[in-house]
Amino acid sequence: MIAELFKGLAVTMKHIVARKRVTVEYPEVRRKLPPRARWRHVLLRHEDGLERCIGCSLCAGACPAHCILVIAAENREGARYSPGERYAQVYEINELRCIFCGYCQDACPVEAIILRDIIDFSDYSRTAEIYTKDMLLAP
Amino acid sequence: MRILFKHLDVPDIDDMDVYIREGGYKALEKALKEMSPDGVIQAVTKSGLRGRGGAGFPTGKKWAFIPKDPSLKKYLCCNADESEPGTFKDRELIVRNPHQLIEGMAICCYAIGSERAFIYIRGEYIEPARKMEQAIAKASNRGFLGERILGTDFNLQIQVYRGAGAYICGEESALLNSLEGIRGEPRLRPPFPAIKGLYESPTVINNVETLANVPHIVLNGGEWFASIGTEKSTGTKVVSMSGHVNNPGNYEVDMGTPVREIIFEHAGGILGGKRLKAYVPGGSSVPMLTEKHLDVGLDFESMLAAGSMLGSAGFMVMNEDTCIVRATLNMARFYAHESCGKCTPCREGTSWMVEMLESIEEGTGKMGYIDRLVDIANNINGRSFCALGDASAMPVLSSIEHFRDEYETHVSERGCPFAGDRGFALRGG
Amino acid sequence: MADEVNLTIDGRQITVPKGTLVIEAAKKLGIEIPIFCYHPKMEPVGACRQCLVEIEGFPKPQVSCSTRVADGMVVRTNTPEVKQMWEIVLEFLLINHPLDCPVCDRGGECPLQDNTFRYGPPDSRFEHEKRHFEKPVALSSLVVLDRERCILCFRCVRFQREIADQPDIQVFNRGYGDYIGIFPGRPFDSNFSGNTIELCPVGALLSSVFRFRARPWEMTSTESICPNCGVGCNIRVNARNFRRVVRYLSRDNPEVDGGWLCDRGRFDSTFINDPERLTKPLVRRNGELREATWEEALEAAVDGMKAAGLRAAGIGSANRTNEQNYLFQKFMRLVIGTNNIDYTMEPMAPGGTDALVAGLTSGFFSGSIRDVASSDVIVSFGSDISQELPVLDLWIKKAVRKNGSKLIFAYPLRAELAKYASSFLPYSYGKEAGFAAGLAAAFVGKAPEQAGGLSGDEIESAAKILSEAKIVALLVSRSVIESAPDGMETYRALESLVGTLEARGARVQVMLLVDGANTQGGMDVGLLPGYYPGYRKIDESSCSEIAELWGAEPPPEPGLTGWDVVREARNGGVLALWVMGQDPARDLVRAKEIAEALGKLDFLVVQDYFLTETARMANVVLPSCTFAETKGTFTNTERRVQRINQAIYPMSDSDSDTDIILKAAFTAGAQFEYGRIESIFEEIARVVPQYGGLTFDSIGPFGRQWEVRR
Amino acid sequence: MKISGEAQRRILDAKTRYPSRSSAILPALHILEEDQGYVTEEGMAEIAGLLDMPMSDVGGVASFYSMFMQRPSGTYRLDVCRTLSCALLGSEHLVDYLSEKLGIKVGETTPDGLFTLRTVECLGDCGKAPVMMAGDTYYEDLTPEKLDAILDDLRRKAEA
Repeated sequence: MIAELFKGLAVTMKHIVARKRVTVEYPEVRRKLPPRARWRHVLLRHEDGLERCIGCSLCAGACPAHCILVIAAENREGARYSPGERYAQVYEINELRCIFCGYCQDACPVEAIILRDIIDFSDYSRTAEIYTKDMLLAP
Repeated sequence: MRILFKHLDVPDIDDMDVYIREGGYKALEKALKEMSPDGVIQAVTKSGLRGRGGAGFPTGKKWAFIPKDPSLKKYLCCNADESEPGTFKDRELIVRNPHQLIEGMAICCYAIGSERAFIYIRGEYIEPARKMEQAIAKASNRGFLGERILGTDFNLQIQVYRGAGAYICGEESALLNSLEGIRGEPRLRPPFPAIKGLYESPTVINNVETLANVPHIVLNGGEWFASIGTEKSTGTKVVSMSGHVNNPGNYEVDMGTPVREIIFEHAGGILGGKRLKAYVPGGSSVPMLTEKHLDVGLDFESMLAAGSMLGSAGFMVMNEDTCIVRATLNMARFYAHESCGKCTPCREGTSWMVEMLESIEEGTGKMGYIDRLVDIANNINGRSFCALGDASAMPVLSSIEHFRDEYETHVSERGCPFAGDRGFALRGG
Repeated sequence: MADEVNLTIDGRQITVPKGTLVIEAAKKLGIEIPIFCYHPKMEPVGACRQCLVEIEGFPKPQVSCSTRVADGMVVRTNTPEVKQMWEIVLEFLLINHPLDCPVCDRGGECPLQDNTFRYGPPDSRFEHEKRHFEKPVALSSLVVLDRERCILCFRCVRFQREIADQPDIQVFNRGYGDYIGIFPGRPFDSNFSGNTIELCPVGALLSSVFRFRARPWEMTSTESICPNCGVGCNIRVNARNFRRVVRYLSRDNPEVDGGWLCDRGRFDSTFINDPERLTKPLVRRNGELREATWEEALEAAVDGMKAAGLRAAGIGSANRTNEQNYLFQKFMRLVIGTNNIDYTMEPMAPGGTDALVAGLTSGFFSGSIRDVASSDVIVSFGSDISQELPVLDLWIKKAVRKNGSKLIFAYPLRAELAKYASSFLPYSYGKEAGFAAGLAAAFVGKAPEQAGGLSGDEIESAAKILSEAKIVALLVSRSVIESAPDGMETYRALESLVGTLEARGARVQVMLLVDGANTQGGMDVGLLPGYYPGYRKIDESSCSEIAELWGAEPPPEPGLTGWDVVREARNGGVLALWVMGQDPARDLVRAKEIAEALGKLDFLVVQDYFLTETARMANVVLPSCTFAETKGTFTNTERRVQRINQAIYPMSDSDSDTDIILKAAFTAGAQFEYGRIESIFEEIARVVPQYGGLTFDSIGPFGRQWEVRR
Repeated sequence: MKISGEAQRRILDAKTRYPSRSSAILPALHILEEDQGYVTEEGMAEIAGLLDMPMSDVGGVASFYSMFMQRPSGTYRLDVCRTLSCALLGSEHLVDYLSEKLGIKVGETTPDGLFTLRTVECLGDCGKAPVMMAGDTYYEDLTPEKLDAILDDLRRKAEA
């Protein structure tokens, strides 16, 4: 009986002393995410700095949570944002509604949007979670 | 037998007085004074004369389609838009003997009840057009044209209308559009020109050579004409010989004359004593034939049986040095340039074929292009709006049929296997 | 029967009229054949070759869009060969088509996409450089062209020639280099250019108004009526997120518009979401208009109007719905207590309105738009139809060009339709009555020396054309009856003309042409100072009749017309005015006089979308909704009552005109109770005899004409 | 540039010569080209007015035919046939020869504005291949030597 008690304690002690900790001290310590982690969206640019996004709204069409809004406009002389005629004047994602399925990334014909491993985007208000184009665009 | 070129040796036969002296305008007089319009149509029908523009439609039948209703205006359009590559017979017929054509046209108009005729002549034929206009003016002065011709109550006005460089306008309905002043694209049929042609009126459209035969038929009778040539292809045919032959030019031969005789006797054989590689017997719109087909008779039926067509009998002869891919590319470019753009298969397909042929000739082609070319050609053929599409497929299909190995060599050797000029050298060069 | 033929398509028998196209016969059987160049309203061309089918007895495949049926014909569309042909034509079309569907406005509603998905090849075998053109090219301020996308179906070119007869665009070049274009420096300047955008089976022709505004799947489509003119073309209002109207599309009503829209109507969608729209009620305080709450504004409005007592007036609108206008006049009559109500402030000739009403109630004006198509002579009197009622212009052109109908065009200026007229009669302004009388007289053989500024010969030539007519469509502009001098005489002359024609055995249909989208409806529901709703002339008996229907007594004396109001305002006869949906201070002809009169008023209420010239002068401005934000009915020039439906939410704090008036009535303590818009229409159907029996549902998607009994 | 009075008169004359006035379009465009060297936009607009036709139709027709130049060209257009019969007898060499001699590519005009070099499809004179059209004249059985003589001749004509 006593022996069992010590046996059990020994298991506990072993875990306390010898096993690695699971908990990490976020945000000081960050856990390595799996390579295909899909979190916050990023809008990419071409090498020359132009936006990849052409404002086609296919991401919004594919989105099962209806969390993307795209309003397109025409590139003009002196105000070119993307190659071709069309660009996204407004690009917004409501990250609270997003279910991180990655369909937007699949739907994108120009590989402009990807879900990156950015996990820390919590905030105190709902409106702050509506990410606008300048927040989403890669620098 | 020489019918159309009968007077060719007569100096100045283009002069009306000489033409009259040689028996000219006798046929018109006979038709107007001794024959009824129906009688003329019957004689032409009996002669077995078939359209010389390429399609070979029986001329008498075409005329008979014209409604008899005298209240309707009717028109005759003489198709002198000779643009078929390798064909230059109408040019000679007009320049050398314009009155023969005028007489033929007048007889035709009498037969179909038309008082107004046009000669649609290709824009580049500036001299021939001038010549024709002068001849018309002279004939009008002499009373062979104009009001109350030869004292009868038959009136006729003939006008020359110049095109401006469009192969498609040789297609009869495109010709009508061009003459009416709209873009020279072919028209939907039905209605056929015999019912609704020029200016919505019944219209006959005949080739120069066809009409030039008419005076002789009227003068000598349909039976006489039918006795020349073969049973179904009667009369003679002017063949235009060009390319690698010693004596290029126009030759009038009886229908059914073997090709060997035409190339080697009339045209004097292959340039530089080389071997024949291929020939196109009817302008580039018909399939090419090879050495194997030298004993084919020059008539509608035999040509068809040999896998080609009589077409306009414009021969383009190629010798053994000729790169067939390059020759086909040349013809394909022609069709891509001349496609009117109205229908999809022809507009898109012809230039696609050019792209592929170019790649093959330049050595960047793929083996799959050869079958693809056949497939594209087969899909233009029969699906396009008019015969131009069909025609564009012929050089491609026939050259691959006869010279597939040459195409394959182009691909496998990444370029043209022929040395130097590939058969495209300057004469004597 | 000799006029019918039997044929077999894919093994199924069908009997169709002679002359039917194979593709139409197939459609009747529910067999789909892909098309591009074919369009049922235009002559076949057989250019795109997409609709090839096999027909027994023909050595080659035939295009079903231009082959006519024959008895015993056997057609096959379901063989592997046919499928292969459809596939190859699509492959041909796609070799030079840029696959930029993601940025193309058509992507998602594109016939080329649809046909490719259904019949096209999985892949292209084309490995070469595609054709390039400069793009996009602005053909006009409204139409943009992307030549690389064009598949050369020629629908646009054919429409402009066959239907609009304004051949501004044409195919240029030849063959592979073919492109659609305009003559250099001559923009695509047609009244109907927008239709080519809708006809385009790819995204080659684009609307500069709609371009990039929304993808097809993001839009809702609401059936409605164009609010721009009296034709009342049926439209679909496309909106995004129920907030933003992005475009109008046509909605084929074969009785009204035949599927076409004019540019004025089609491209006039931007005002709805204009940032300048009024969003808050405004009340004038210390000489300045300031934002206020609805309660404050309505209270101020009602108080101001009531303070004027009997010297108050109201102006309704020709582009507000029947429901809005009906409530407005009821409010003015019962709550404000005046019959000073009109739908316009233009001057009316004495007796003009009475002549108009006589014509409408006697059944004289009983014609319809479709009569234009079936008549052999069309007489147009007093309207520049091409500008005022553009789509009716297409009906007339079609009748003249396709059916060989003759047009007698009477209008003081050489307007566009003059060139289609067998007889063009440019009478002098103000001499309408003389002209009409002259024509009527000439017809009975008493041609005057001259009439209405025209010579006797001119009149006689028109009379001659009329005398040979069997079916006549007489189109009479409202203005020649109502606002030109001697309207009643003009009306009488026309009556006598029609009488003589009919006595001779001709069938005559007379249609009144009104310019506003709901001018007709406004008059029907009582926007007339001398008439209660339903053209009841104001007198004792009609007053008690209305009192019974309304449960309250309306003022018993006829009121002032809109123009009377202008005059009276200047000398204090009218002190307060309520204007719903009009901007009389910007009247084209009399802006100055009207503005001056408005300035003299003690009190002005304006209900509108924008801060118009009139609104700037107002004491209270009430922001109202456009037709896209509300529901109701319009009645067009042929008295067709048609439904409009709500496409988007009201902008900001604006409210529909019906709600504004209901709230105003409530503020004034009146009992106006309507559960829904339909309830208002039900009351109109009870009160206005012409609308008797109509319900919102029975109107249906294509409207119903109110009955005229002759 | 306005169409000359003489050309206008000829166009109006052509208008009356056919059963429909639109038939006069090709004659009118030929006259325009003679008058101005190519079918100018202004000229086409004038023709549209003279013949009472839509401008777009005049433009559409003019661009359909390859003989009508849409741009200014040299005094002489050297139109060398490139179709098979001429090609088989060396017309491609002639084009290269001309190109080198004149220092211009196909489609270009010499700096002195005298010659424009073009290739055209079959001129219908295959029996005398290779063939070139310059002005109204066909030059047949061409060789580089003949071309030299022709160019000299044309230059002399232009100077005179």
